[in-house]
Amino acid sequence: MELTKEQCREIIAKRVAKEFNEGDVITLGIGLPTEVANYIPHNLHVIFQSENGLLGVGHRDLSADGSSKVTNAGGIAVTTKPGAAFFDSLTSFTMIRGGHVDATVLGALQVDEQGNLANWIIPGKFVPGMGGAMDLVVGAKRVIIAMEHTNKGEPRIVKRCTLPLTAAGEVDLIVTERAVIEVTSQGLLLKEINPLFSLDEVIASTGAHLIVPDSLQNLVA
Amino acid sequence: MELTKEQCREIIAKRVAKEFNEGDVITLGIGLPTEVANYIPHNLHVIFQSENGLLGVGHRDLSADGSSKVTNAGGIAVTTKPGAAFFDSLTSFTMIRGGHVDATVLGALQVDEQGNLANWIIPGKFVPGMGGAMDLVVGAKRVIIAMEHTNKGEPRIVKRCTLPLTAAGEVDLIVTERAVIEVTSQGLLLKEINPLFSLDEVIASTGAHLIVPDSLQNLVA
Amino acid sequence: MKKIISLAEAGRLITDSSSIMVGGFLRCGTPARLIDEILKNTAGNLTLIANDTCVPEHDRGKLIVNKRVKKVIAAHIGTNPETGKQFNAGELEVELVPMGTLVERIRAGGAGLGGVLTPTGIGTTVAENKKVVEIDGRKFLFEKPLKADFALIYGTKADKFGNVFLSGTTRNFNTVMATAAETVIVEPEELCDEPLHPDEITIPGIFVDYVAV
Amino acid sequence: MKKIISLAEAGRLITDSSSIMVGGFLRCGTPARLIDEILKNTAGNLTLIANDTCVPEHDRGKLIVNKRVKKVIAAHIGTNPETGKQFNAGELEVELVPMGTLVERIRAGGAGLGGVLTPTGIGTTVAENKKVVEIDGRKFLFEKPLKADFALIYGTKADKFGNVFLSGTTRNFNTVMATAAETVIVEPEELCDEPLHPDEITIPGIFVDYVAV
Repeated sequence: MELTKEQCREIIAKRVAKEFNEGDVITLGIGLPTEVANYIPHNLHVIFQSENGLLGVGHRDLSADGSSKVTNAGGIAVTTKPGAAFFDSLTSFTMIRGGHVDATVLGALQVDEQGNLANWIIPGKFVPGMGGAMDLVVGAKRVIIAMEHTNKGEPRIVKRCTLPLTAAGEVDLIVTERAVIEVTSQGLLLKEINPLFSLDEVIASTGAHLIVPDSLQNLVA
Repeated sequence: MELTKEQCREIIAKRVAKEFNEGDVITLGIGLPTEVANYIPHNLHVIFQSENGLLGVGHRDLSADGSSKVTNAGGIAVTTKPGAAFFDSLTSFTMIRGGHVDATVLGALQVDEQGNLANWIIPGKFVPGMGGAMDLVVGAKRVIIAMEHTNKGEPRIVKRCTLPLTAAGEVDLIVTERAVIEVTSQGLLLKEINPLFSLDEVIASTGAHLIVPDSLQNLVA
Repeated sequence: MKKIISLAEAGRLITDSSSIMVGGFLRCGTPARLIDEILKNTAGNLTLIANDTCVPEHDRGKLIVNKRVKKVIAAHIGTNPETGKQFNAGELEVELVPMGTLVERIRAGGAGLGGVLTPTGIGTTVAENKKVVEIDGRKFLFEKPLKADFALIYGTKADKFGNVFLSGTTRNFNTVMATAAETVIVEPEELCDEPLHPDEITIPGIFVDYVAV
Repeated sequence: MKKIISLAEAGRLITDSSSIMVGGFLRCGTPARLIDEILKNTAGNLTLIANDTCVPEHDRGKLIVNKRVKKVIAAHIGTNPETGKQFNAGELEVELVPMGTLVERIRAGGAGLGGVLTPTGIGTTVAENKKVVEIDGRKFLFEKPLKADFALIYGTKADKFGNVFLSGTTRNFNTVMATAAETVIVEPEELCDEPLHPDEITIPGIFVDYVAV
């Protein structure tokens, strides 16, 4: 089964959007994770935290110009939801590092069996900086990785990360277009599988051992 | 020469009030140091910081009741000066510990030749707590001790403090009703003497060695 | 939306042997009605973390007078003679902490930091049995983070999202304590129907669990 | 009263080899006109401490493009390709710091603390050559305080006492940088004749040396 990049992203974002509880405070990374916000069920109230100092991120503010005083962490002008709050970077990382953010969704280059995450350095390529990602992964109560299952066929879920780590042992859940995998103390537990793929295909495209339970659910995006 | 307690306090407070520069930020301890505010020259603009979260303390607010939302560190309702700011205890001690307060004036039980200060525990007596004094003494750019020269004839300026310290080596200046003494790396330098007292009287009532310079000024309250 | 509960319900949340942080500097900016609710119930053996133990007649001062507290962590207890009396009688444990260290320890607890490195207390009895670290030729004391089961927070205004505005010198320890407890309860003077303006918020609602009215 | 100076005068204060903290998160809440003034003069070999190096066309991004900076300490440099280019060419030193660690290091500098004990960076290259401390069974990284010669601060409003109000997400690093530099210069969008209300002040004037208009 071949899915386009867009199809993959949509499946992943939609599936991640089901992971939250009423009232959760969530910080989304840039790129694919940002798209999760588009699929939150309408009857679920979650609060998006932006590390630059905003709780209650709304949607993109198309009326604003480059000098907007209300932006998200990507520098994009945004609206605010009722109940929003502004604060400084110090308070923002008190929230993030102090365990006051319920979940963060981040992309990854590699994730391994121990919940190690590598998402900030590709050796030999320009390193843009970790931004707030290292704090988010360490501090958020739940770390969800949203990424395509492979990088041009190369497994991203591996036995042991070979790329420089963003944080050690902090990942809780991995959501790809093929599967939902939980990081447990026993290893990687396969929870859901996209019926477009066979179990063999998922296992073959994963570079780490997967614990396959008897009751494997369908990944419903 | 015998001065009443009130006369001593007035001399000390008046003399300390001359120690400041235009724009200085000053935190006053409770008791005698508080009286310094009454003698600041009218053409000098200084800003009083109150450790409970107020910059720009005015005078006692006689119109307020016990539920006032603007108090000083003694819990007394106060007015604010133009340009005043409110802040939390965290910011208050960022100011104090971070060296943003130009001077603090505190009382003392003992001060010694090394600039050690003891002002929070009398052994055998009830210990009320150090409050913000330890932070103030460590953090303020200049620590001025305002106290009566002796405690019922017993020297308060000593070779080495015998009472538990509030901070080690932080005192810059000692102002009493008898003298103004600077703490230097060489020891205690007598700068001014109240003409109501002889040099011998000052030396006799001091429990530490005083360096007496040729040019001894009069203490003018 | 935060759970809006009654003061009575809030008071019942505090159970025996809880640790409670209580905002306020003497009588200014302190959740007095929440304390009264605690006193209506039986919770005792409390650990009280506060700037001071106020005066015997008011708010957290009454917790001392009514012997609900087994341990006090504070910067100053001099305004409540009952605290000293119970301490001298061996009925009450008292840990005195320099004010700036107290607020940093609470912040470290709330901000996920491992502790505080402060110059305050070096060369004094406060440093006894604590680790002293030399950094670039200057000595600093290592002080541990502080957290609590509950933080009882005063608010001048609050909204239904748990956002709080604090006026005047009522901010004091309220802002930092709101970050450092398992359950944070705000007692606002006024609960606003409309959300507070995002620019005027002193404590973002993310830190608050209950608004008690 | 704080010294009210012109932007041009403020720009001339920044001399060769100064370290400067610049507030702002990308283009939001950044003192752009102050940067332009620096560019009118010759000051170079600067150490730039900021959240990011913005984009090449705007404010601190232009300092990079114009090769005024010898070292950058930041959490992110990806939005300004020129930063990476000069780094790769060996013309620019870059120290990447996790954002939460950067803000805490600056705060430690401003608050007189000896450093930061953070769990962030443990097990990563960020921890290389740094001290790891185990506290109650968990590992923390010791990170040093950061101070600078100058802090260039954006203000939405300021008054003559140096008090600053920041609107929206413009607060970011401005508040904490204002505490950690030898000389703090605020560039307000609006200088108010009347003092700001004490309740609406984001940065108390005590931290500010100059208001540049």
